[in-house]
Amino acid sequence: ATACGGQSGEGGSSAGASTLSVVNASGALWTCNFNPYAPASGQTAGAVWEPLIYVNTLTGKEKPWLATGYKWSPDRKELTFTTRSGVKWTDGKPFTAKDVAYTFNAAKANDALDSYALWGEGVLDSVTAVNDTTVRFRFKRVSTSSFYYIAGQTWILPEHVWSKVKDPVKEMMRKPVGTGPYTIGSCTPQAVTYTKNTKYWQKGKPKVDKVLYPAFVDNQPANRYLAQGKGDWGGQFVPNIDNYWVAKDKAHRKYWYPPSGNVYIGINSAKPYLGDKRVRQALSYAVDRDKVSSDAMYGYQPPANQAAIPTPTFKDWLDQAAVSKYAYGFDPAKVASRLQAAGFTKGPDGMFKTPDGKPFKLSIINNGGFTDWVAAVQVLTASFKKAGITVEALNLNGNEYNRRLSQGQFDLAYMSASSGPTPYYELRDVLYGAYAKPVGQDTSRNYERWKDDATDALIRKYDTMTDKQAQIGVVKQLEQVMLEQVPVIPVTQSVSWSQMDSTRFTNWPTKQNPYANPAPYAAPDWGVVLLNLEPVQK
Amino acid sequence: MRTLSSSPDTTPDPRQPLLDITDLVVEYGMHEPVRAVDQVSLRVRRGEFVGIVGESGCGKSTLLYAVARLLSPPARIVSGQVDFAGHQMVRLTEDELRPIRWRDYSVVMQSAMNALNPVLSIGAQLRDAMAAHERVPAAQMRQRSEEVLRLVGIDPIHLTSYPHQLSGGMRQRAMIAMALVFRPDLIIMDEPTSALDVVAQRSLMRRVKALQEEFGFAVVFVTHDMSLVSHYSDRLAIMYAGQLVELGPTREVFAHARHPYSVGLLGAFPSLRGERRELTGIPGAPPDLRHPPRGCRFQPRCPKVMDICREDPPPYQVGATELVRCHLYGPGAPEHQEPR
Amino acid sequence: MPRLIRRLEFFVVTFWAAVSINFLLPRMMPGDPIQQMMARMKGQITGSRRHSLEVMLGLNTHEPLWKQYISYWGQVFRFDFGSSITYFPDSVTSVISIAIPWTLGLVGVTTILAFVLGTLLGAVAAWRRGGVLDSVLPPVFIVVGALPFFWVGLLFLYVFGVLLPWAPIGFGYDITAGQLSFNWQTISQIVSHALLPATVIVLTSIGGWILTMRNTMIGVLSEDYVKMARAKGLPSGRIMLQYASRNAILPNLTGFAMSLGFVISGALLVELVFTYPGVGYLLVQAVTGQDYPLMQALFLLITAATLVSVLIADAVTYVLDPRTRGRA
Amino acid sequence: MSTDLSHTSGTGSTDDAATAVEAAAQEDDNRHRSAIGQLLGSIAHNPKALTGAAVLGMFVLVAVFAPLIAPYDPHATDYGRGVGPSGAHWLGTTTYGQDVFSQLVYGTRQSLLIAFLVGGVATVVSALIGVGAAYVGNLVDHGLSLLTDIFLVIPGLPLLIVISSYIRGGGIMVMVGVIAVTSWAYGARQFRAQALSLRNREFLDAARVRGERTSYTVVFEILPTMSGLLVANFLGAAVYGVLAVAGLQFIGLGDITSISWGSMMHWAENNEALQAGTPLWDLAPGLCIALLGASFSLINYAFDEVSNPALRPPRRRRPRPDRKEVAGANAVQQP
Amino acid sequence: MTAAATPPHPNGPVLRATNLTRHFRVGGRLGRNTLHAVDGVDLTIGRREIVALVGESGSGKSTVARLLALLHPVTAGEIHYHGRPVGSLRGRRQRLDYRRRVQMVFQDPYSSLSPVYPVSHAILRSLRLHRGDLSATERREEAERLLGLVGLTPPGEVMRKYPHELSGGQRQRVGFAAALACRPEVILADEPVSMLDVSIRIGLLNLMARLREQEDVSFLYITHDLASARYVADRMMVMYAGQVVESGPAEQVLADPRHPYTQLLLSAAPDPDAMREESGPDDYGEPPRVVDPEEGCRFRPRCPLAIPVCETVTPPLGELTPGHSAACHVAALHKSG
Ligand SMILES: Nc1ncnc2c1ncn2[C@@H]1O[C@H](COP(=O)(O)OP(=O)(O)OP(=O)(O)O)[C@@H](O)[C@H]1O
Ligand SMILES: Nc1ncnc2c1ncn2[C@@H]1O[C@H](COP(=O)(O)OP(=O)(O)OP(=O)(O)O)[C@@H](O)[C@H]1O
Ligand SMILES: [Mg+2]
Ligand SMILES: [Mg+2]
Ligand code: NI
Repeated sequence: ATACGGQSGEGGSSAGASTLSVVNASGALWTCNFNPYAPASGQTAGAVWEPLIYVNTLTGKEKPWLATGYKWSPDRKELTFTTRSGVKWTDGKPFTAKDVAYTFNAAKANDALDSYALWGEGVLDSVTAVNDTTVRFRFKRVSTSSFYYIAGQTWILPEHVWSKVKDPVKEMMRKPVGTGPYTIGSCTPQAVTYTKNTKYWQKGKPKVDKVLYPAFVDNQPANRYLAQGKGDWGGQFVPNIDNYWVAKDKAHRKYWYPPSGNVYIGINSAKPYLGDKRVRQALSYAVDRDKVSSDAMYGYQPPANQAAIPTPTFKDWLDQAAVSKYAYGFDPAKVASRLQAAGFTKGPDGMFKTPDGKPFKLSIINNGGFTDWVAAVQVLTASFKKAGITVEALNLNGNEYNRRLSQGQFDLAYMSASSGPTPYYELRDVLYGAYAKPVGQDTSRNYERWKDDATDALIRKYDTMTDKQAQIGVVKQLEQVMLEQVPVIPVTQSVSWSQMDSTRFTNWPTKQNPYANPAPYAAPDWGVVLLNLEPVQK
Repeated sequence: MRTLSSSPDTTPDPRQPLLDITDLVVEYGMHEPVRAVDQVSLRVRRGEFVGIVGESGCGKSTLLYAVARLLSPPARIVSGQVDFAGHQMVRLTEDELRPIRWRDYSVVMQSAMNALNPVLSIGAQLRDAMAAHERVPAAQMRQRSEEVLRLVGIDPIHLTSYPHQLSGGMRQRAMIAMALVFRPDLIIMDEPTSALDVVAQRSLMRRVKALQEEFGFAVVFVTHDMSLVSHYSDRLAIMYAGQLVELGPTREVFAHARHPYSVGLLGAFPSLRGERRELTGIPGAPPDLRHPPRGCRFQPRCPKVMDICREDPPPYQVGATELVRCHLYGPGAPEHQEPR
Repeated sequence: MPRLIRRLEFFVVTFWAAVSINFLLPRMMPGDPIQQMMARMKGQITGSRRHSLEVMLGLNTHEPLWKQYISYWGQVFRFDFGSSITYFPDSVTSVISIAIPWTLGLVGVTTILAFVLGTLLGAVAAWRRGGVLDSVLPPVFIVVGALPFFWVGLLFLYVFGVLLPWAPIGFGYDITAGQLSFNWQTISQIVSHALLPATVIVLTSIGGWILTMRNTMIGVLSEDYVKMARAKGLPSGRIMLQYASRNAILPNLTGFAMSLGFVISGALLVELVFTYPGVGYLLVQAVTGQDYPLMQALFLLITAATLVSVLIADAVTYVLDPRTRGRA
Repeated sequence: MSTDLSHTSGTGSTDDAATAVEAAAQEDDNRHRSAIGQLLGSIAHNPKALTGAAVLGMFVLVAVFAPLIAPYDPHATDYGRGVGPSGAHWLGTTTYGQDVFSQLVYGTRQSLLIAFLVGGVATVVSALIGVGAAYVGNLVDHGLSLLTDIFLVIPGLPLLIVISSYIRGGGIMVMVGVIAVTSWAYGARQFRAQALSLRNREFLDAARVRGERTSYTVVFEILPTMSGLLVANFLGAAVYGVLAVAGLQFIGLGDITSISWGSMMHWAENNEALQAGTPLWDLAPGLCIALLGASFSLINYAFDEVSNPALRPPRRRRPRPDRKEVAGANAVQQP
Repeated sequence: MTAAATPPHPNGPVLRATNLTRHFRVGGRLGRNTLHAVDGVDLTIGRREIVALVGESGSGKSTVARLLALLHPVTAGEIHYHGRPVGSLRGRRQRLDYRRRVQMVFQDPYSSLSPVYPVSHAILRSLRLHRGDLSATERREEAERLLGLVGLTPPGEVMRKYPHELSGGQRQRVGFAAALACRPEVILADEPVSMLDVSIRIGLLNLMARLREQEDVSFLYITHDLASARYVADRMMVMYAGQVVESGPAEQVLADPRHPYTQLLLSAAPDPDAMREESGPDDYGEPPRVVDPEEGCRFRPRCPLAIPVCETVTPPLGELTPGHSAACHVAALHKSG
């Protein structure tokens, strides 16, 4: 590997110490504030702060972390964690269950810290440390899906430090005290270095001594940096990556973009004709998902299925038979049959007219700031046009896009949703009627305002279950809703971006060994990855 | 070192010309050049006051700047010689010129407002002239500056003044003071008074004349105001369209102008005191120097034009004390009537 | 002295206008920063987090505009612009104060360099009219001046940073070195990182100064006082400096002052292209991140800097040009 | 005038254009044409202007005949992804499968449109405000001058960025408006200064004494004398417009789905065109912007040269056929 | 032809101004200094009369002409045209009529012609505005005639030239021709010959005299050149610092100047007929104070004859001999004494 020979000696780090550089367009300079509540904190979760349980979003597998185990009460209204003993905060104080209880109760006292609305939406009732190693969560209502947020996405903070902080929101935390494998070495707005926590509770780990995490506001400089072989671990869209990056060192440079969610066309069913499921189905048949994926995304984001199940990540959850039956894919004939059934007619120019004889015209709002989305929508409108539907692309400024999206002021909207360790999280985000607000009022989920009692019942049912097979059954029923009702049209799958160079570090997560989400911006996964990496011995 | 305070170290031979201009030709531009000075020959003796008059645009300033070697492109000296106190001015390089500039001859420009650097004080401008030529202690420079300002009637307070703080007349006098910092042999003055009021004009001229008589420098003085020069100059040169058409002692020229142009010029002067009589001007307009008329340049306007005038340029004719460029006085001229 | 009063009036009114525009502009724009933030975080923030963020950023209070305006003035006088939204909870003042040295160092130095070099070259070109310099510089810099400088930046970056990796391809210093400290090594690193963007800025902006200086200088050289200086037999160096250049520079001073004031925002695109952590970079971020407080403070800073530079230029002109003094 | 910004104006080209026009024409011997005609005539003799005009003319032709020149539909994505230059695709294709050359050709339209619109709008606004201030005088002058000075001091580019990020997708007209709003001030100052200098010119008084109406005086006496400034302003604003729009589109503001040079560069940059095998996608539009900008600047500069002969490069002396030097026939005799 | 003095206003004055005053505010909006350009000037121009207005540079001569041409509003005072106050002119027609009858030749020929039009522009516009009966060709012919009249030949060619192609003197004559175009009754000629070569200057002066004889045109002839004023004018007014200090028949004023400023002026005027005359006081002609002037004679600081009363009382213009007045305490004393 000659292409990356120049980088190893850089930086004057002490002999033998291994430094890993992360190249990720984080979008802002670092503030050197490592307060985990601050929206612009450095990347701390996973490296400095840790969760109770590591939940792998790609496999759904759980791994004991700061908790060695947990137990649901039979009525699912009580959850008890056993915390790990022998774990020390980096200032030497021991970690106990009290820290866990403190962390959750702080969010109860302060709305601003309640990141997952666990208190705000009436999920949790109380959190108490039973003893030094046991902490008990009492629920107001059953919500098994909250487990992911409680165990996997809440970073446990040291009570002895945070209880002295006056306003946790405004605290500028330069030297955070955590349990994680790393502490903050140095920080400037342009780069943060993480150094190894030598007293980390997982003995012998981490093996990477130092992590350099520069701040890239934009993809281009990050790509350039990566291309020069200065980075070991990339985390953004790299155009033409095979040519641009991999080709220069095929042996070491690998990328893996596991799908974790979908990018959708939201359909505002409040608009004329769009309330008709035949029209929505027609729209879905008019989407050339393959072309969007290949032309706008270099194929990096694979085409989605109408069931909205990212594959292969969640292939167990997919009702393949149902998907095949509907056979959503670019199919002008089906578009025509569905639309004609709904009373539409085809004009002499090949474009459809509404039942009252007017041209059928829609617009699609899009965030003009996302280059890949703009490209995708360009392909989309062309594909709609081919199928006989006029769709005008509105590439709006980010704010305007967000405003229209959250207030439901659109015909179609190109949009994404947030995902979790099972497809349920995303389906709920998109379909749950409780999130739907009347047009004109803000919402941050279910933008297309799908409201269907049967769907809502399914979503609630899942939330009471802990058995995976039962859950799959519910999700398959939700898939049926997607396929038949087409509330939204999944276009491409969204992926985690990750480029990995094994010249200096090996044991990266791979398709075969998906021990964590490989994206350097995924938390806490990136910490898990760092713990698994092995420096190459020189 | 020749300064005002030191006595003259040489007694120049008064008959030896100080400045000897021979057949000087100056043109502006490359294609279709304007021949602004054409075959001008002129001698100036030490201590002499020579006036040059002529209409606006006839080449007076160009002649002066050519002599002082201050022309800048597109003007250039095409041919001719200028001998100044033994220096062949036309051939000297800038570096060779520098030492004699200002020490041996100085120049008073047409417009003092523009000729004084607006951002330097009068004192600074006097000083840098001195510093350029000799090493003088600051105190002595200051003393000399005050001295020359007093000579021209300006309060030395104004050493620290900037040009815009002085009135037009004061600026002109400051220029003259500057020209006197060394005691040059020759001062070239280009319409130093034309921007001034008649009252100020007269005072200034008187002062110049007095200084000249005191220090004995020669003055070449350009104006288009005939009456001004009539009072102060020893000899008078009249220019027309780039050429010297008549040269002679001032009184002589005023009394017996020979060249028809000079005659016309003098005839067009209403008098302030004499009897009121109707005057006639010279019809026509000065020629375009880019396309001068054939033959004599004055020929299209000349009341006494002859055939030969339309063909041949007239020679520079010789009289006892005067020179005239006119066929009327040429050797092969038809019998010409002596004017008056 | 009426002149002074007029200047004061200008400064006060301009400052007021700038503050008011700063206040109004972001408020006239629809949209909301949290969604921007959520978008930037690539879905790391779930929808349910929205409320907590609103509370955190204090965006859930809705005062009437005039009240906001008044308290905004209070902030301006206290130099307290609150917390940045992008960099919450870091204060705007601290975010900006970190960026400013980089910009001042890069853009400030290059602006001055471009002015000094350009003015010198322009003066020399005019002085040696028709010489090699004079026939080569103007046409070359007319063309160079019209080049889109982000494009030049990209090309430079590609050629000197990527093809022949002579120069670093981003950042203000060698980030692998960790914390910045004051020693020769760090300084030389900083200089080497600034070299490429600096070259681009100087190249694309020097032309303007060369051309204006050359043109004014040519005008000045035909003035009688320059001729007079020659007549006085002054050495040419002195004529060029004391007589020609000094007078020719005067009309360019205000322009220079304004460009100095714009230093802070001026090389925005260059900073962006070169990932240079200066104020311009920050501004683009503030704009795209809908970071009102940061945007406002930056705007104000830029305007104030311009005003102050103009004030200084006024003072310098006052010193250099006696004509501006004498008049009552 | 209220502030001294205007007393020390930035460039040497802010000369009183009227005198400049005079001076220009003085040089030229074309007697019987109007001053503007003469100006155009002299520009035709200026190599810089000729170069600029030729380049500009070429772009105008390309823009007008874009559909004839461009071999393909610039939007179509059917030509192979990231293909290098070939006979079929002179400049290759983009990674989206579009023909780069066709995009370049169509992109000319927007850039030229912007150049001319920005030039026009900014010049009209500048002239209106500048001349208005000077002609009406007094309080109006004071107010407008202050406004001008404020706009001069308020940073234009950042303002432009803020506004255009807000109106993203608002189309090219909005862009033109915004650029004009942020760029009129400098011109207005020049117009005002010139109009003020005209106030002291007696030909306006002469027109009044003749009995002309005010409207006639403004339109037929004042404005024509400013033709030089009008043109210079137009050209300057046009260059600024082209560069500003390109810059904004480059950083992704403005309408990046339209076919233009700026958006081409934006897409090229986002797809790492330089290093991912399609460098012409990035280089060609940049070069075109540079060429167009340079052509405007060249014309502008040449215009300066023509209207101010002092700025012209001195011609080398041509050896002339030996003209018969009139023999200095007569020696000067000692009087 | 002899420019014999014609009796002053045979049929009453054409133009009469009383207490003509014009102040300019200088020094900015807050400065509020007042420049007294013209202060209380009384003036009459009779039919077929040439009145010379002489005086120092900046003494307000041009301002007087501009006031009469209605280019500046008056600060105080009144202008009567054939007995009718011009303030009572109403509507465009009446104003246009005044414009036709009272024309002005501007002082600066470099700025008084529009650089973008051929020099015929002003003449043709004037003909178009005031002599609507003429056809386009007639207008051209008339313009050519006028240019010929002022000695610009060949007129056909001169017409097509642009101002920059003409010399200052030529431009001055174009301005003169433009003023003649509408056949005015009065021409306010502001230094119309200052840039002319001596030889051509006299031609234009002769033209003025001829116009007066043949077409009954009156002139206000503003000049610095006392000799030319004497040559052509009937009456002469001498201005100093915004005020008329002496006025009377031209010949008489020059022969017997009563005001010390007139005397100074006269003594300074160069006269080739009187070579090397070295009399008169030395005076550099420092400009008088016209910004916020104080009470008292404005010439006082330069006056060789000043007496204490000059410090405090502004001398009125008093008649010394019939038709000849001067504003001087000393002169008045002499008269009475
Ligand atoms: N830079 C130039 N380029 C071309 N022609 C010029 C230039 N300068 C002067 N001339 C011409 O040269 C001739 C002589 O000019 P010069 O300035 O010497 O006249 P002058 O007698 O000094 O006039 P004035 O009394 O107005 O000062 C004029 O016809 C003028 O048009
Ligand atoms: N528009 C104006 N604004 C301010 N001051 C003015 C204006 N016009 C004239 N002045 C002042 O009024 C005074 C008289 O000026 P005016 O032009 O009438 O003098 P003049 O006698 O014609 O002088 P000259 O002989 O130089 O033409 C001068 O001090 C002048 O500066
Ligand atoms: Mg001259
Ligand atoms: Mg006047
Ligand atoms: Ni002002």
